Amino acid sequence: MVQEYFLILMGTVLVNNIVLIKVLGLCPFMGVSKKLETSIAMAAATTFVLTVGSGTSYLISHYLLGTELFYLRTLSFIVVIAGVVQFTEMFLEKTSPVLYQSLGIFLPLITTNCAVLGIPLLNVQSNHNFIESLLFGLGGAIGFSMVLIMFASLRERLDAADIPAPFKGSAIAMITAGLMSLAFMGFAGLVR
Amino acid sequence: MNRSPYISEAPSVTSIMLKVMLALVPAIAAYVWVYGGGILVTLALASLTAIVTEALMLKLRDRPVRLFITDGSALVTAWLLALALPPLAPWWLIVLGTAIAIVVAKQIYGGLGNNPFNPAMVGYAALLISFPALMTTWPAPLALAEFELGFVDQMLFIFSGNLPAGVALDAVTSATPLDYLKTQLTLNHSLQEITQSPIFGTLGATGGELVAAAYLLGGLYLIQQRIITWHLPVAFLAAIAIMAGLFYLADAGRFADPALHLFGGATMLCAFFIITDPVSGPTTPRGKLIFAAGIGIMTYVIRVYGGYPDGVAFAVIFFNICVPLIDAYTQPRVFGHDK
Amino acid sequence: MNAIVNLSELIKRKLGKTGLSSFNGGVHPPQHKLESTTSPIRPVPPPARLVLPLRQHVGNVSKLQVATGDHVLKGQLLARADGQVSAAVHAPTSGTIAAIDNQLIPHPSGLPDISITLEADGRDEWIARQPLDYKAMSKQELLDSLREAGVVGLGGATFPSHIKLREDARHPVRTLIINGAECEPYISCDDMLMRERAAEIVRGIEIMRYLLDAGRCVIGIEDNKPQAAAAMRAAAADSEVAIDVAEVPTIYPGGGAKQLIKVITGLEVPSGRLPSEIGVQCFNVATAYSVHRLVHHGEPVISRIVTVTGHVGHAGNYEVPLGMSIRELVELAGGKAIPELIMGGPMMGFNLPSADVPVVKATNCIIVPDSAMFPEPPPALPCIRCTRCADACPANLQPQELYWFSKSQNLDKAREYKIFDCIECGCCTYVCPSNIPLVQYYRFAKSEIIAQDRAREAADIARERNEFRLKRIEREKQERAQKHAQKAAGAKTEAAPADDAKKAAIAAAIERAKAQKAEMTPKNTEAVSPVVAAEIAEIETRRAEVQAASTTEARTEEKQSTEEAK
Amino acid sequence: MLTALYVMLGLALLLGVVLGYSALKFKVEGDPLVARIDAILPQTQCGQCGYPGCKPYAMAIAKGEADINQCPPGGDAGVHALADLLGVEYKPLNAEHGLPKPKSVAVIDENVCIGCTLCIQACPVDAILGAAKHMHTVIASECTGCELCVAPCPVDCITMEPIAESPANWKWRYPVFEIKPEPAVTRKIAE
Repeated sequence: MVQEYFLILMGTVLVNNIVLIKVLGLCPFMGVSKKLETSIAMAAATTFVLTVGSGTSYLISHYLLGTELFYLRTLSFIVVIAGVVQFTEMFLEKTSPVLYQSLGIFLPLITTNCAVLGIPLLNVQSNHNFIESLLFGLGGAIGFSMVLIMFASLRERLDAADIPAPFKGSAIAMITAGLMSLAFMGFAGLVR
Repeated sequence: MNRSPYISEAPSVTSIMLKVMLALVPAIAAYVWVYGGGILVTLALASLTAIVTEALMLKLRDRPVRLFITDGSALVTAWLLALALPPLAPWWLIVLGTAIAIVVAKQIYGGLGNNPFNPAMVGYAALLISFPALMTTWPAPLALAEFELGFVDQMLFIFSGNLPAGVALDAVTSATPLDYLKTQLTLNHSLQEITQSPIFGTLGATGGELVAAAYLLGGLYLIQQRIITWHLPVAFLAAIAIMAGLFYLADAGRFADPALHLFGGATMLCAFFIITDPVSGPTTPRGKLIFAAGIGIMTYVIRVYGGYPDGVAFAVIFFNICVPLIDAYTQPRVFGHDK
Repeated sequence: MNAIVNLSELIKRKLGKTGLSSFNGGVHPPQHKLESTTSPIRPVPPPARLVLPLRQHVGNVSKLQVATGDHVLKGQLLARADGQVSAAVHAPTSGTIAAIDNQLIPHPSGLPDISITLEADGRDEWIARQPLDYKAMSKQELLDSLREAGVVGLGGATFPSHIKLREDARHPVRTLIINGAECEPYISCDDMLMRERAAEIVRGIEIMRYLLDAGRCVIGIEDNKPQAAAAMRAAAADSEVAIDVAEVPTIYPGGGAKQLIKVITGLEVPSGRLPSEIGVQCFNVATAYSVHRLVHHGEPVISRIVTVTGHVGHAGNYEVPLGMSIRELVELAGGKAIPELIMGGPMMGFNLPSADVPVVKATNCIIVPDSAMFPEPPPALPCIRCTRCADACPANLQPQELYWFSKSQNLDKAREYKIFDCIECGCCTYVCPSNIPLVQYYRFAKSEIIAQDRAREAADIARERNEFRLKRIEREKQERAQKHAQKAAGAKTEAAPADDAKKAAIAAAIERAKAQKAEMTPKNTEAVSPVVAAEIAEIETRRAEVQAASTTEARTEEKQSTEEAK
Repeated sequence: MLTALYVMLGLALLLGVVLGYSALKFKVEGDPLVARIDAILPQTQCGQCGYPGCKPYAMAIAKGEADINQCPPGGDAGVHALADLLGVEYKPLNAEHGLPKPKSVAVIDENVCIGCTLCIQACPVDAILGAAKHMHTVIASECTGCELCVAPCPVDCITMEPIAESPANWKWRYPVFEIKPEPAVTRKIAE
């Protein structure tokens, strides 16, 4: 049992990393990784939204929607996630206005982050129970946070590198993301 | 004006790179002894590609070509990649891998000193993902091969893919020990049965163990010359030995003994030549220990549980990504500061 | 090699043989001290012309006490210390003040600074000298006379010594360290001073020790100077107070104050703090010598020992009057062609902007290099993060990171990685395989950060003053409004007991208009004395003339409006 | 169909209640951002940005009314700092608001000054001293170099003098890194 949970967690964090392997949530991954500080905040916000979102989504799809109202899934998930994001936004504005400002548009955009909607939908698809859903959400969130923070720290270093002009900025960031993805491909087969 | 200090006592970058190449010579000799002279062709090809692509990129980037070609870093990358590739890989695979290493992993990031990833490992991993079959086709050590290819035969094979008439591919290739171990374990053979195979030699792999010992020798030379510090190789080898030892103690029937993991695969090459790349590695002493131990553990996990027979390249790139974070959190205590 | 040397030191320390501590890193550059230690210190007669910059020390520029044309005697005060952190300047010989203007000074900027030019009269006539009975006077009086005598740290930092010698009840000095380590290659002025004038130095140390009431006193000398150590040991044995001589291992920068304190006491001076806060105070041997000259002979600081070495005929140490042209000094030492000159040692020195700059209190060494001595380094390559610099850094910094941040002008990060703990010793550049001028990058980043901080401070003051002004204007407006309201209320009760709102409103409006006019009038022209009024009229006429000359219409209008307002 | 409606309605209501409550709980008073923007601005109070001072400009930026590139005294570094703080793209200084100049201080030609006090009233930081009919003097250390006193002077006796470099305020230069040839862009300008 514990081993299974561990595998779900490891699987989502490393092997099926939501950003680098599933290629979801690239928008904040590229957008909020210019500064380490901001990326850590974004990671924390996304982790919170993802975990709470996947838990509540499970509850809704299981107890509220059941099998007959399955067509409401996407819609209701979006509503719930939007609510959680709104809450996070208010909380951040109160507790850390600078962070709130520097996250800017990406904070409300967590709502439309495909990773955040993708995880609950994948949960339903793979018939996870409540704990599994939570773990899957948490794992996805940790995976997202991990690569986001790693990527941000790398980009901070690249800022000072003598990168040829045509590759400066987003171009080198995309290449770097590609090479990171290469590393994560090596985990293939670790967890089925 | 004002360029103090006016005196210096430093080896040049070129001399450092030359020493690294010198340290690789015993391993190359062992390679020739074990697998035949084909490796020399591979090395020459990789070197040529590296110099041409590096010069081309420097030209495009409007940087002094001669200055950076003579620093020798491109050649080191080429040699490391060539030594990591299967000895009889086709010529285009070598050219492609070296070009990826030099162009994508090194020059696009700004060349010497700016690349966040180990160029040789990026080239290797890209090839492994793209051409898994070719990358796992290793020639059998000459001692075990049914048919012994001469130097000319090997060269022809590299350039045209043709073997001498009447020789089957199987006759000159064999699975590497790590690869063989993995496939046989999935077929539910016990470890005792598997290691009966002649490819396993005394320590880890027939032939391979000799090459590994040669790397070890070269690595010790580098430590003696203060080109690399002990932190990285020791932490890396210790991590692999401890992981392998623990698993071996837990279930000797399913997990190979530490010696195989230390002397098989690219362990020794990695310990002394790959993870010791200063540019893409961490700089603090504690950071080096964490970095190397992490690579060691991850390499072992990929070897045992992953889809690839050897995980060194992936583990190195993964921890290259972590380097800025590792460095940031392992800053040593500065004079006059409390911890 | 360093590793082995460090290791051997470590073992020595572990075995408890020396009782000394050590610091991280350091390098072992070739010494090159023999060239300048074969002959004794040679006195230099005062030259015909001396240039004395007013900024020869850390702190405020000294205040001039003489004027052009004045005749001064040797040792006479030329400029007084301005405030506590400052030091005085004296005449090194008798003569006439020829000029007080900007002259090129020995500073890496190559910029001129305010200096006194003294034409010597050749008589070299002393002012009346009065030795001090320091035990009879109060400590404060003694400190004041140190300040008035221009005693500063002669090791190169030139920090006014009287501040460091002040007793501080919060931080009693337990250990007084006298720095005779002299770790930089080529320089031997302290070495020769210790060999030849050990007894005088010890007399100075006794005074310093008396001032600080220090418990322990240690002279730190690198073990490559056995003669100096022996001389000091013999002199210390004759002293009535206990003075130890510690032979510290020869390693650059072992003579840095913080490093020497670490080696001798095992204590680290906390970052951004003073050594006195950990109960240690550190002085150069030459400073102790100048304290002795002042107290026992009544002589202010007017000369110093300078090592002249390199491509000269008679390399050695010279006792040079301050203000002497370095060109003359080098020629005296047998230097011929002078393409470039280095002041200080090869690790931390700098190129002089010209040979025609004076010897100042910080001038410990002049190196006349030939092309073979200090060859131009090969072109710098990018940093390969080999961390040789980190291994060599005596402050245990990560020079490769500091370089990365300084290069990209990421100053916040540079500060975060503690760039201000860098002592600019040059060890990192010395061992860099890529030949990167690391220290130059750090100096750039540091001075940039300091400039930024100053700008921020200035901005804070400006903000404060602006806010204060806005508040003042607001207050004045309110006061006026209040006055008007009162007046209006008074008028209302008088004129219209029936409370005519309209009238009140009009009155208020008139008042407002008047107030506006009043505001346009400069406030401070009201109620002036008749004399001032006459003066005003005079200025008015002059202004009218000026304005008649001006052609712009706008200005005429403006003038009319001001005049109307009056 | 109706159940679906009820479900969504219920969800919406529930979320509405939660969010409404947290909106009250996490209500933000004032705007701490203004102070942080104001801290970056150089406080010359010169008004080149089109606002009467640095604080009003900071408020305008915080509200999103003003752009970040309207402050010439802050220079390029200032725009970068603002862009960093606000998480927006850097843009070059808007030339409409003037170009950065070397830092200067106002100097009053005391032979010409008639003591009209107009400059005293114009100075945003009270850095000019003097009584009416007496010549005025600028306190150089307090002067922000805003130039606001130059225009009102009826006799044109105020000039802006760049602060000269001296050994006291001299800065170490950026080391020249020999290996890079001149970047292509600057070479174009040179041509």
